[in-house]
Amino acid sequence: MIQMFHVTKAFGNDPPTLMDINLDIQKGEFVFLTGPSGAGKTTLLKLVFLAERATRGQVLVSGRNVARLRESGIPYLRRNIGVVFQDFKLLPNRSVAENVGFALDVIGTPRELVRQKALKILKRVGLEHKANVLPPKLSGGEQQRVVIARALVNDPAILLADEPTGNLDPALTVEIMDLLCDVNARGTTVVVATHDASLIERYHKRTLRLERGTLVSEERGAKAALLMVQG
Amino acid sequence: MIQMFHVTKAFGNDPPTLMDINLDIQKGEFVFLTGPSGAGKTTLLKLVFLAERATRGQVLVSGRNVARLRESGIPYLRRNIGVVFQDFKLLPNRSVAENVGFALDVIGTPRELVRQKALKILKRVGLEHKANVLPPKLSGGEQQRVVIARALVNDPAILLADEPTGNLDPALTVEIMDLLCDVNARGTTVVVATHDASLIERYHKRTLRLERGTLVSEERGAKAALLMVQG
Amino acid sequence: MIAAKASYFARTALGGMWRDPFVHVIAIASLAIALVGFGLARIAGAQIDALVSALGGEVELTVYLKDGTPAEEVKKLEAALAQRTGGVARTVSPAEALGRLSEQLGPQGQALTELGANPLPWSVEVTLPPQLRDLASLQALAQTLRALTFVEAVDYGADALERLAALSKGLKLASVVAFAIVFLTTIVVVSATLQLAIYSRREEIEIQKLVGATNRFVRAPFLLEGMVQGLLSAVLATLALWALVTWAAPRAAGMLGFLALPKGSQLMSTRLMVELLLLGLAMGLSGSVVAVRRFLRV
Amino acid sequence: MIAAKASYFARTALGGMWRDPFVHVIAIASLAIALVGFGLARIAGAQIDALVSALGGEVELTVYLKDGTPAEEVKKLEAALAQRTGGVARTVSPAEALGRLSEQLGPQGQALTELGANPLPWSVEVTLPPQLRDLASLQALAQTLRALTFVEAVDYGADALERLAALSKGLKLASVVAFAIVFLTTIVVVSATLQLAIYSRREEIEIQKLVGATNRFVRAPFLLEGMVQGLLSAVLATLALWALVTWAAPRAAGMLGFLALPKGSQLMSTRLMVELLLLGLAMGLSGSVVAVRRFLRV
Ligand SMILES: Nc1ncnc2c1ncn2[C@@H]1O[C@H](COP(=O)(O)OP(=O)(O)OP(=O)(O)O)[C@@H](O)[C@H]1O
Ligand SMILES: Nc1ncnc2c1ncn2[C@@H]1O[C@H](COP(=O)(O)OP(=O)(O)OP(=O)(O)O)[C@@H](O)[C@H]1O
Ligand SMILES: [Mg+2]
Ligand SMILES: [Mg+2]
Repeated sequence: MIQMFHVTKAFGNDPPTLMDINLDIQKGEFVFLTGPSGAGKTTLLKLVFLAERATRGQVLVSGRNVARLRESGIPYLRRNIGVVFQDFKLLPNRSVAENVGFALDVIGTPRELVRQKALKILKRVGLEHKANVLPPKLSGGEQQRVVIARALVNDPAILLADEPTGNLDPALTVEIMDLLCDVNARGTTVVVATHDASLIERYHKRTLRLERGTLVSEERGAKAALLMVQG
Repeated sequence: MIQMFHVTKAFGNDPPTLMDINLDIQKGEFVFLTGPSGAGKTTLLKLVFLAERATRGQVLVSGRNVARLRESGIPYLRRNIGVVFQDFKLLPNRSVAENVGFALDVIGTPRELVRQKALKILKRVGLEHKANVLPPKLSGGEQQRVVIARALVNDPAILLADEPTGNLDPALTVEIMDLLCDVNARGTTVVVATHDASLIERYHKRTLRLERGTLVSEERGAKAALLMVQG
Repeated sequence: MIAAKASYFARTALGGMWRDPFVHVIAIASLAIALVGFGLARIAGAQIDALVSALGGEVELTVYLKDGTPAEEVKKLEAALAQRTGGVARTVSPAEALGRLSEQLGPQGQALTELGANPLPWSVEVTLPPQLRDLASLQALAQTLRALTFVEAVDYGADALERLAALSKGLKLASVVAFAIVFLTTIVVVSATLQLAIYSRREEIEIQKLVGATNRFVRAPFLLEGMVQGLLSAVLATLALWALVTWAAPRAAGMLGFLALPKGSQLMSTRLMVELLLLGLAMGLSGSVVAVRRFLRV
Repeated sequence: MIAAKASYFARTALGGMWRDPFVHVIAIASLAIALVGFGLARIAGAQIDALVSALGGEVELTVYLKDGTPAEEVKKLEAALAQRTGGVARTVSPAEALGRLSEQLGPQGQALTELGANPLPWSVEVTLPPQLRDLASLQALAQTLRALTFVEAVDYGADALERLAALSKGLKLASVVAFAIVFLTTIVVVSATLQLAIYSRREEIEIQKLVGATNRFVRAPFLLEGMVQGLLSAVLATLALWALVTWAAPRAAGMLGFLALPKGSQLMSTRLMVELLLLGLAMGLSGSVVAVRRFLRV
């Protein structure tokens, strides 16, 4: 589903943020992406939905080489990818339900259906009672769950979640992770960037570890978690 | 240093976010504030630096009742309080050093001294090499450390840190917590709102637990952490 | 799906104006100012035209006849002149001419009526039709008339006519220059304001694009907003112009009575309103097109 | 600490303009437009004044004397009139008057010179000084003169004078109205643009206040910015006016030659420049004051 061959990404003349990345994530897989702050996790995810373009190398999404995708093709790529942004990116002057429905409006879904689907997914993240509130009036964790709801609302083929539980308490973290596993079980390819060693230990999934722009290890569960804490 | 007596905070006609809060945090203390998402942690901190005003009850900071403080007195209160905002609040078009120096500019510190102090504190959070970069070009964890640096740059009497390690990897989390402890050891009263049970367990400090707007328990270390995970 | 999108665009455009009225009020205000400027220039232009042709209406050609021209020849000439020029010809007898002159001269003139013999000749006055009111045709006409048998002299106030032509040209030029200045500068301000309005929503555009919106999808509500702004400002401008004209016209007429200005209501033609509407739409739309293009590269 | 703050304000203000030139360019442009409008209105006003007093310079009073007034009485009257009005008096003989009249009448006039006797009386023409050029003083003066022994009639072109006064009043009013419209609307746009400029920086204001800035501290750089904007736009407006006047004046003079316009360079007085500068400063400053006040409640 997501493949990278010798991918390098450099911003301006700085030393490259990502160097010679090779990876292959299968359709329907659930993968953790970890590594210290500034290692390049967010940048790697951005290459997949073309918020950034690779400086060198090939990025294949669903078998298509997105490095060659024209500007006008980007929207259609993005419609198949749900993204939980690390910095949320919620519109402060639209209600929670409208923010969640945004991804559906874009593909021309009728209004009632948009609201219906938005409310359904908000219920799954435990926020149906906040549907008509503006985001600045939500707590940090509530905002984070709105972003997760928005990423899931149009049943994307790929879900990229960047630090989706950074503002959630342990109980909610488990709930949200269970939701992501559930979505994954129904066929969505899921990539979760996280710092949380306990998640990696508990869910025992394939874990890619980035360090200063290169993939340094690939383990599962406790072993991966141990590497993190030692890191 | 921070005292609350029967404090209630309600937004509009919603059910109160905080109800009948009573607490007393001594000068030089280090306190964790925990509780599920939406419990009211951020709101409680906001009452201290008057980003919100209590609906009922008394809030005393350094012995002064801030509930009665006039609008024009607020800036002087805030200069003694460093705040790590959960949503960062960095200016996207000012360099990291300028963002950090902001709190010093405000009190009329000469330019060279501002830059000098900003660089010194940036070094302590491991970001001296990013001093001249704009915040949108930083990773999530880097931005979070900039906010911590800004909160600490003018040696505040009180430090309120709202989820200061949500975007940091375990190694950096330890570094930053050690920094906060160090600041605390030099006399600053520190309040850290967090979801991270491992922090609470490891640092063994007094831990206030909020649930749906009320303080439900006050424990330390492992016991408090256990309550969280059960939560 | 198309219906859903159209409804979404309409809701977004109106919602955007409702949610953030501030920037839209500014955009509408500056558009309306540009349109009022345009309307004033149009009205002033029309007034200058009317004034010039009214003054031109006084252009007369006087043919002085030789002493002793027979009365029937005078009549013939009158008829011939009327036919030839397509204007109105009128014979003035020496007595009438002397009466006018003495009246014109005031105190000095009294002396004239005391003269024994009337020294003034017969003459024919021709009020010329519009197409002959320019200097060139007048000169040509005078040339031919001078060659006629009984004609002593031909007079057509060349001086006054030249001045009038110069004045009209000057006024037209001044109004064109003033209009061009007002228009260009307001176009700059309007497009800048619209850009600022969109600039203040660049976050929204960025997020739309991140969740898979095409450029066209992002653009549509802004263009719709631009059109709505254009329409609203045209309505505003029409009202403002109407108020201005209703208030100012009678006052101006009172002051400059001798220029015979039309009534206020006549100044605001339906045609002008339609022009304002179309111009408003075009400016609103093109302003948004330019502005959106600048901020769509996210 | 005060020096540090002042330096911080200066850096912030200039830095803000440098970092986000877009909104500032708009603010400066609209301020400059308002100032150009002001300058044009001032120049036009001065021109109207000059025109009116130039035309007023032609205001003459003619005293017609009775037939048979002795020559020494005529001389005496001339001297008395000159002294009394403070103007210039000049005696016109019947012969001179007839010559002028025949010249004035053109072809018709030739007949007059063929008359045996000159029917015109002696007269004294008085060119009046500015303070006597209004209708009321003229009427009073004529009244007293009419009572004198040898005076037959007094003429002072009441009609022309009334028209002139009406025209000047009308032009003044029109220029005041036009100026008021331009000025008010641009004031609205300018203050709105400045508000928009600050609106786009409300995040910055919020953060400043959260880290302990007083309202005054937040406000200072914006006020400084407003002043710098005002100054820059005044300079721009002066240049634009200068270019306009240099370009337009000779063309207007060519077209309206008979009105004798002054040269372009004379139109831009130092005083006008100072006025533009002060007005720009005041508008920039007050615009920011209003705008900052609106967005300081964070
Ligand atoms: N637009 C940009 N321009 C310049 N440098 C950038 C840009 N975006 C990211 N970087 C740099 O690239 C490095 C990796 O950033 P990235 O956001 O991928 O890290 P991350 O692994 O997501 O870290 P975190 O866990 O803190 O979110 C950082 O040092 C950052 O400063
Ligand atoms: N300005 C506001 N207007 C209305 N409701 C608000 C406002 N601010 C906060 N709330 C509500 O108050 C409740 C508590 O919010 P608060 O931000 O204090 O939670 P928190 O404990 O910090 O949660 P988290 O861990 O998710 O950050 C939330 O349900 C939130 O929706
Ligand atoms: Mg990241
Ligand atoms: Mg919070």
